[in-house]
Amino acid sequence: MGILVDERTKVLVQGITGRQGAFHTQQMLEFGTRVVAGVTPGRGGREVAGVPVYDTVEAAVDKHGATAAVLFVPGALARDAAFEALDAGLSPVVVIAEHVPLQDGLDIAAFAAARGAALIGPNTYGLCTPAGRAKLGIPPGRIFRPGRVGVVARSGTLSYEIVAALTEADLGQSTVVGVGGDRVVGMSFVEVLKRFAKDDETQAVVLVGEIGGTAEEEAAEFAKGLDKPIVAYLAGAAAPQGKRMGHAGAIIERGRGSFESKRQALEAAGVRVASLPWEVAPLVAAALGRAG
Amino acid sequence: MGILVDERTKVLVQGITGRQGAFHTQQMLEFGTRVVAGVTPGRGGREVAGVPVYDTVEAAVDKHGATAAVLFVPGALARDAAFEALDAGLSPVVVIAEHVPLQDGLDIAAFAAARGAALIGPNTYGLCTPAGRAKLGIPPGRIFRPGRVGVVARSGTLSYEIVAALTEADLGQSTVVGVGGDRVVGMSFVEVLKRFAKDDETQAVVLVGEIGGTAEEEAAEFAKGLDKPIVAYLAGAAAPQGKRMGHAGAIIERGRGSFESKRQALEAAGVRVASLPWEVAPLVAAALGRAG
Amino acid sequence: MKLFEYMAKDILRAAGVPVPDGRLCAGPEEAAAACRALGPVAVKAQVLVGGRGKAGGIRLAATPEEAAAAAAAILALDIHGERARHVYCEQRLDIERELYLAITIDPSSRRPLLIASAEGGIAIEEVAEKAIVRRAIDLPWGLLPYQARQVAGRLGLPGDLATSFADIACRLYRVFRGRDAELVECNPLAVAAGRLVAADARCNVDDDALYRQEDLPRTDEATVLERRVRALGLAFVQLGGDIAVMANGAGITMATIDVLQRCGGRAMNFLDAGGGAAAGPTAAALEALLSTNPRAVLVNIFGGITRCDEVAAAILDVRARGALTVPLVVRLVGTNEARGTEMLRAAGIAAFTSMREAAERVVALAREPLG
Amino acid sequence: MKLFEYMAKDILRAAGVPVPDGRLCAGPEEAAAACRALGPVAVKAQVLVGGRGKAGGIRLAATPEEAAAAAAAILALDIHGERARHVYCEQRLDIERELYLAITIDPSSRRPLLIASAEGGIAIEEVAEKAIVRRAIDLPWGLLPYQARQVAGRLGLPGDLATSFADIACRLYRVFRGRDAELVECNPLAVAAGRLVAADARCNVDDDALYRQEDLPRTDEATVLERRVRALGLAFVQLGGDIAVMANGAGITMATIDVLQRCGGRAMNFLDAGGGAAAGPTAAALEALLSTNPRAVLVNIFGGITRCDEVAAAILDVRARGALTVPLVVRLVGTNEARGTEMLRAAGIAAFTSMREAAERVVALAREPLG
Repeated sequence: MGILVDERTKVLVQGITGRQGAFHTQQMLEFGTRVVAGVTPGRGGREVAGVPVYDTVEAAVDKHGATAAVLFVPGALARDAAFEALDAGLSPVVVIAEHVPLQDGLDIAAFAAARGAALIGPNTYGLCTPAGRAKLGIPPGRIFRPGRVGVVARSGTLSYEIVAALTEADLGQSTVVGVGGDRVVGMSFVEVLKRFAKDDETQAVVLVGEIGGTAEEEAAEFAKGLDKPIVAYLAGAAAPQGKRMGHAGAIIERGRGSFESKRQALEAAGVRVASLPWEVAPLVAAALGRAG
Repeated sequence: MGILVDERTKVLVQGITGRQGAFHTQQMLEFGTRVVAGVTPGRGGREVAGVPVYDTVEAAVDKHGATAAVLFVPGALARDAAFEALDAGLSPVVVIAEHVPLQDGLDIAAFAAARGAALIGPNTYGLCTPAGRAKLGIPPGRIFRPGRVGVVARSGTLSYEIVAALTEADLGQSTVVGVGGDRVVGMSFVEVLKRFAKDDETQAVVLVGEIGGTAEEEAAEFAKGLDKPIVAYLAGAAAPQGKRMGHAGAIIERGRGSFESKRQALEAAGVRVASLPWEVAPLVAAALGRAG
Repeated sequence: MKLFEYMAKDILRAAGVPVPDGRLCAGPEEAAAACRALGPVAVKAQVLVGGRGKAGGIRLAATPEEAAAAAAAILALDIHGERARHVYCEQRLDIERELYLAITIDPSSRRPLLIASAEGGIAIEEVAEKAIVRRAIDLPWGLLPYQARQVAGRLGLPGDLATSFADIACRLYRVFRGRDAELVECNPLAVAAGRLVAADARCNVDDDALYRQEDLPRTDEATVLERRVRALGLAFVQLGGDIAVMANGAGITMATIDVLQRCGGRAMNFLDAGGGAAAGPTAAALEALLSTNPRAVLVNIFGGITRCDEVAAAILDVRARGALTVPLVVRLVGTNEARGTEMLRAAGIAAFTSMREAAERVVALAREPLG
Repeated sequence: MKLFEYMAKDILRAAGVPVPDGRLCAGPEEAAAACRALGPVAVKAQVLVGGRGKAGGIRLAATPEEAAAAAAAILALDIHGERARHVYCEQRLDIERELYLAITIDPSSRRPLLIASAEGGIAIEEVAEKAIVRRAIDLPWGLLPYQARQVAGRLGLPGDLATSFADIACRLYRVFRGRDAELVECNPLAVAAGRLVAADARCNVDDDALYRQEDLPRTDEATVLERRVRALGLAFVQLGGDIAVMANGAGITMATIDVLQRCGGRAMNFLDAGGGAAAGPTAAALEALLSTNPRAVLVNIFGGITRCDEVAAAILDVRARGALTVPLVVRLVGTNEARGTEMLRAAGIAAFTSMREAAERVVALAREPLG
């Protein structure tokens, strides 16, 4: 049922005693998420929203058998907190923070890969499997409804916009995943799509992309072999070009990365590309109608 | 037949164009070792003793299918050369150099462990399986004779002394391994003993140890469960105590490390401990007599 | 943060990478003095924008007089919208050959990436794919010398150049990691007098890591207005249209701009007010937007963390101060939506719930003849 | 290479580890000045040998006069055979509690090892095993902050001390790796005024890595003679007996010393002439040995790389220069054995092939009444 998280997921919140950590712990609990423990170094022994706080992940995992972590720590501390979660065997590990130094992002991704763990983020709103009442992160819980549409996106509020529109159109979601807005993130579109491909619950996928990078082009490559319908929305048709990374950026992208490159790649792979946000839900409905 | 190296071992010599590399390549070839290629960065295209030289291990392995490496590079360059060999999948990798910085030794050992490769050294004379005509390193070839005695030692010339005495007493060797004299070495006594334990050819083992560290005590622990006779010789009964590593050294060793600690541990494990070098061969002969 | 060439070269020099001898000069006299000290020089505009060579920002000078003239000419240039405040006078190289070498981040493999070519120079982006060597670098071990030698081998470099190339690559990698760089690039990495030397250098540093790079010099490409809005902690870029845009989130801001374009309008800026911005900064950002004289303003809020009542309060605050001199269209949904909408309605401002209707409305307002 | 306490503390201070304020003083006047500047001080002998406290090498001084007197007394002391050339005057700490913290190498696991105890101080080696926390550190990631926090948790340190302890541990680890240390040790790591401070510090640096630690200060524990022989590139330690020993290889040199003892003799030194030493250095080493007035000399060579004829040439060279004033016994086997033995025989020196016979012979010669 859905991917990555479900009703069995026991969530550890790192940075639980901070303002964001405490607020969203409350929100996650209200959604029904099984938040079993929190960690803030030096704050062990307290409680936040009824959740016990520990000094180390090790101690929290020992006591409560947490299986996944969501991190509400500032960007500068994300590397250490993520390593601690990964070393304790937690997966997925969801790094909400923005402004994580890129080199730290590389380190976290390398460590997660070595551990075989799913890393979500950094710079993500998190993920949610509505039917499992499992929300790890910051999206507003009211926008979700259980259903058959998988959603994978880079940016937050745009995802909420589209998920809310799906819900309004009676198109519930299997799992909604924000892969994160940084240049280096843990799971890519392709890796999330691979999981949706194997998930029986998911019957269609919405991909919310934007200009820059080549993740959408890579997703298009993968989509060619996928037998579930995908609807994409791409932001940035009218946006200015992002900052150039010298010649190296051009050599890596080799003409990819632009709105047109992404649109063409996706359409060539049979993906229906919406050019306005409100076109997504009708296209999904149509696709499911066809698929069903 | 023997352990780690045999007649199928295809040897790559790193640092082959140096004085030591060239001399010992000749010596290894004369012993019958299959030295298939050499590497010295910037010296590719030459030949040393008829062996073709390449700039990179990758190129040499591609062309000649080398399976093992022996490094004749100075201590300061050992880390890079060992990583190159390990990354190319070679095993064992034999690091002859002394004066390898300890932190580099730690790195090499960590990389070898991650690769699952056998690392011999640093600061070793190498190893030899006489029946396989496989000699990787610098010991004089004439002292070896094929046979049933496995030898594992820390220091070089003392090994030669004892191996030569075995040979003279008609006690040939299955494999002779110098694990290296540095504080951090790749394979320990225990790991070599494990291999000898599984080797049908090896019917008795000679362990040549010395004061300092706890490798002999750990070997004694392992020897308890071993059904092949072990004869040990320990050097340093009259030697001054080595340099102290602060309190930390004492906390690590906890009373182990001395001649007496090693002797007692080995004897308690049923190992016959020779107190003079020339007593080793007779003890081995007696043990084999008993075993046979 | 991009660094000026001379800053990048200072860093490379400190890391042991061969770079030509050079001096930073604020005017023609200093350039003449540099030429007297260094001999024939290249006089190079210090700008953060690319393509300065084609724009006339690099000139050769054999004498102090020529150097002075070159500096004066360059400092008067507009180089793709940027004006150099300094020139860098650098000993002239007799370049035999141009290579390319960079270390950057490969988002696809999530690893550092070494990119090299034996055919470098200004046409590097047109070099055939097969002439380019890419090597993803495994963390945490990083770029190891033998890997750099393998790359040198693939480039077909001869013995001594290969050794030097590998050494430089490892030093660049240390700069890349140690300086929190997003990019370290030498183009060309020149062969001069038989030796490799970084004839040009570029180093972009990760903004998010500047807190731990305290000893690095700072540069800033932003306009005055951009700086003013960014000082509020908000992401802001000026564009060319006439409708000021404020939304909460990078993706939805981009989408808002796209939607405006589809409706026949044109955004004046990209302003991501982020998630959870309080009334104070939101009001300040709105005032900054109004100071740019837009034809109309569109505020597009999908409140997740952001509370609609805070946004409404910010808008009312700006209007109370008399700063709301052009038509304003608000789209407001999400957390505390009812309360925010009610606050605006009480003040006579209609809030839309549909992004589409809000966009169509603001485009129509922007098209109306001025006051 | 061991560093003096003040050197170790300079390194820790530079790495951000809290250490008390202190001054290095060459004599009583400087000590008095330091006390005037710092207030009450601990005056500490700067020696490389351990156990200086029990030997009277640390004294407390409340006034400049007391500090001068303490310095004078300490500088006159013999501390386990070593004499301090400087004292280190350090602000006195009001120590509430003593912890122990070290990073060293664990040969068994081939990893760096963090060792810590909540019960530190001079009795650390007697602390119960269960009061000691060991944590092997995985390379290449190194000691990560959360791991240090786990250790702090196991030590039972309260909140703020735990955070500070973890921070210090990570800084020590960076010193350990970055300075090529074999050992970095704080004992005690003191709690004073509620904060952690390295009251004493030890840093041993890997001799084999000194080439890349050029900016580190140098120390030397060796005697003049040891320095002379080590300058030849040979390993040398002075012992207490009367038979000078030269062999080729550390193991065989140790074994030779053992054999001498079993035969009733006593070695005067440990001299490992290494593998492949040429005639020149071998002769120089032999001459250095002879300069120490042994009763007899034993040369024990099993030639692998070492060539017996080179050894013979060295011996004949020393004799030709008239330096061979005491009985010499040679054991010579291995590469070019026949030629070496023949060279010696031609000069009237009998070479043994049996180590046992050579040892018995040299012990007998050393027992003979002097000339």
